Amino acid sequence: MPEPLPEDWTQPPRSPTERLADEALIVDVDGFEGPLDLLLMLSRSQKVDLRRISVLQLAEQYLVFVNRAQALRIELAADYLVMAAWLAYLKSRLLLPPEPGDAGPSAEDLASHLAFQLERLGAMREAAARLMGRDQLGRDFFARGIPETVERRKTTTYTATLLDLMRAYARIRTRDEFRPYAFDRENVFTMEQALERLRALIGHLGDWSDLVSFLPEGWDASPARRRSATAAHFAAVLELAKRGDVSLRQSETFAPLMLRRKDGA
Amino acid sequence: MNGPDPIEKSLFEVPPQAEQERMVEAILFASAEPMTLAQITGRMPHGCDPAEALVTLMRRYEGRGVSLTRVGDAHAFRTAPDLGHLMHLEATEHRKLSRAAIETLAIVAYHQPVTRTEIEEIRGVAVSRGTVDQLIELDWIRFGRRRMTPGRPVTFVVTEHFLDHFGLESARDLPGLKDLRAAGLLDNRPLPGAMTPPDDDDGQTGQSELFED
Amino acid sequence: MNGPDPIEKSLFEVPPQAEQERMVEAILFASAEPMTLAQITGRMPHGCDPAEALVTLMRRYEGRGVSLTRVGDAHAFRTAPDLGHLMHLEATEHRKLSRAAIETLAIVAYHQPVTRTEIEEIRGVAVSRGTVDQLIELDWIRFGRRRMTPGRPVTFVVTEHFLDHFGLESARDLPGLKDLRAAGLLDNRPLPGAMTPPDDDDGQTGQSELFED
Repeated sequence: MPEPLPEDWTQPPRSPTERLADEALIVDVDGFEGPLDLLLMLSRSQKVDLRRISVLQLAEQYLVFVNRAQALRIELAADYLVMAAWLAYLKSRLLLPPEPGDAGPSAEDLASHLAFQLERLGAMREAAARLMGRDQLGRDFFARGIPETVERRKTTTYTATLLDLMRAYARIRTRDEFRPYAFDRENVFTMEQALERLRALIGHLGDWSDLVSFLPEGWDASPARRRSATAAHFAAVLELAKRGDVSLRQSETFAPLMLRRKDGA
Repeated sequence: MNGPDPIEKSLFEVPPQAEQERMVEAILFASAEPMTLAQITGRMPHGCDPAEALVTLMRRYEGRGVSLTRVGDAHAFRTAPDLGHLMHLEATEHRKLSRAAIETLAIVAYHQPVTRTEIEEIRGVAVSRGTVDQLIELDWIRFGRRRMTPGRPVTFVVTEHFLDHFGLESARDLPGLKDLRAAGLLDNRPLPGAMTPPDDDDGQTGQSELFED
Repeated sequence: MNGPDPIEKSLFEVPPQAEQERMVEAILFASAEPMTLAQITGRMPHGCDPAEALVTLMRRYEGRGVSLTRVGDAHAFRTAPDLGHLMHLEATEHRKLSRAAIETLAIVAYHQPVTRTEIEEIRGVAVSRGTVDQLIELDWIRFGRRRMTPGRPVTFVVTEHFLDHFGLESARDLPGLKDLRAAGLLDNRPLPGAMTPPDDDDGQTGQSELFED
């Protein structure tokens, strides 16, 4: 696309000084930060306010520059060439009357946008210079040289209650009991014991009686003992019922379990 | 260890204003970094309100060799700029910034929040990763919110440290900002006919709108 | 950067006393070290004598939040001594003891004097140094007498502070295994295949029962 550069950039005869300036430019090509930067530099030569710049003339200047660079076999980055192609297009649009039915932005709009871009870049560049010219921390004004560090004293208080402690211990001991299931005989009522007791008791049994009433004395104080005795007696009455010694009755789930001696047993 | 004392005392009485001023003075003097009101309050006994103390303190240091300056939402003691020449031994050697970095910094400051594409549009050249990295490393720019446009590009804004470094109270105090805005040079003017999506921001005000009056 | 001006000017006139005071103030503020009179003089324009400025400056800061103090034969700004408490942040954080720590503590309490090996035997896992250190630091356990067995291992016992903290008169008052079981604390053995044991949230009843008898 950049290859067939328009032919109308034919240079007028140039004075030696102009030629020198051109060459200086070309030698400097690495110093430019892109085509816009180059255009901004070229626009300065028009010595007018950027708002009143002749974009047509600027386009010509740019194309001349690019051409000379190419003539000198200076390699230009692609975006310089893209800009050249675009400026060539813009230039032809600016020179030719608009074709009827031409859609899109007018050549003037494009030109004024380019002027805007240049003005904006120039403005930013000045702003940057003004910014860097300001008093700077560590160069013109200074922070406290011996900052006093704030000591962060973090006190961590660990909390634990007696209950935590006991639970922890219980946890460990419970783990132990998984291994040799060492029974705490004192608090366990076995089914065999319950069977023995019940066998002796059912002889005297008349009407339906609640299983709970058969629990031995001293086994309903602590929940653990109570649970153990209840379970043992429950298992025992099931065994007795199986043998046909007692009848069982329960009106609904969780209702008291009633038993009585089976007739003829 | 006079730890619990001030706290317990504060349950009963808030220190008088003059005392609060001394406290703010000590706290700010001790810090090399600007401190926000919240940070100062956090260091003071319960019930203190350093806002008033800051005002009186600022007045007290007016014209002194050290002055109390505002940096964004924060405050810091800094030596008076006119005495900088006395401190040349403290001056830190600044890495010379490239032209690209300086211009990019200025564009971020004046156009923030600004996307990388916008920076490139303004400069007319690609912004190298190194340039942005360098400015971020200097803690002069940081990522702002994403733009609510297709692709949700990230934006860049300047930091409080940037303000501190260049002695600015806020980004509104950037030199020439008003004029630039008035001249329309901070507008995001798309290339005529270009397919730039309308910049319907999520209500983020750029520098060009900062001075809505 | 008005570098050369003041120096050249100083060849002709010495800054007035008030100005010298400002200079000393800024120099001392920015310096990373306390500065001697000679060092300060070296920083100031020719012909200045900061000795007097130091005196007036010192007086100016009297009773303020910072004071100009002598450090050896040098001078530096320092936080006023009575405001030193502002220079640290006290934060108290309440944390629950780790499971390892509370279990180790429980074993020491129930089995004291107990060696580390014994603790490990009972817990079934190694006891980390950190755990023991933490308990020692909390002043809940301490070293007891060495066991007169091969290797003479140290033992651990609980401290007075421990008894105090847990409201016990002596370690013997710790509820026994029987009481624990009676309180239901040993009941929630995980059934094979069951998930974690139900977190006995009837803890309150458990505890009250414990102290009943």
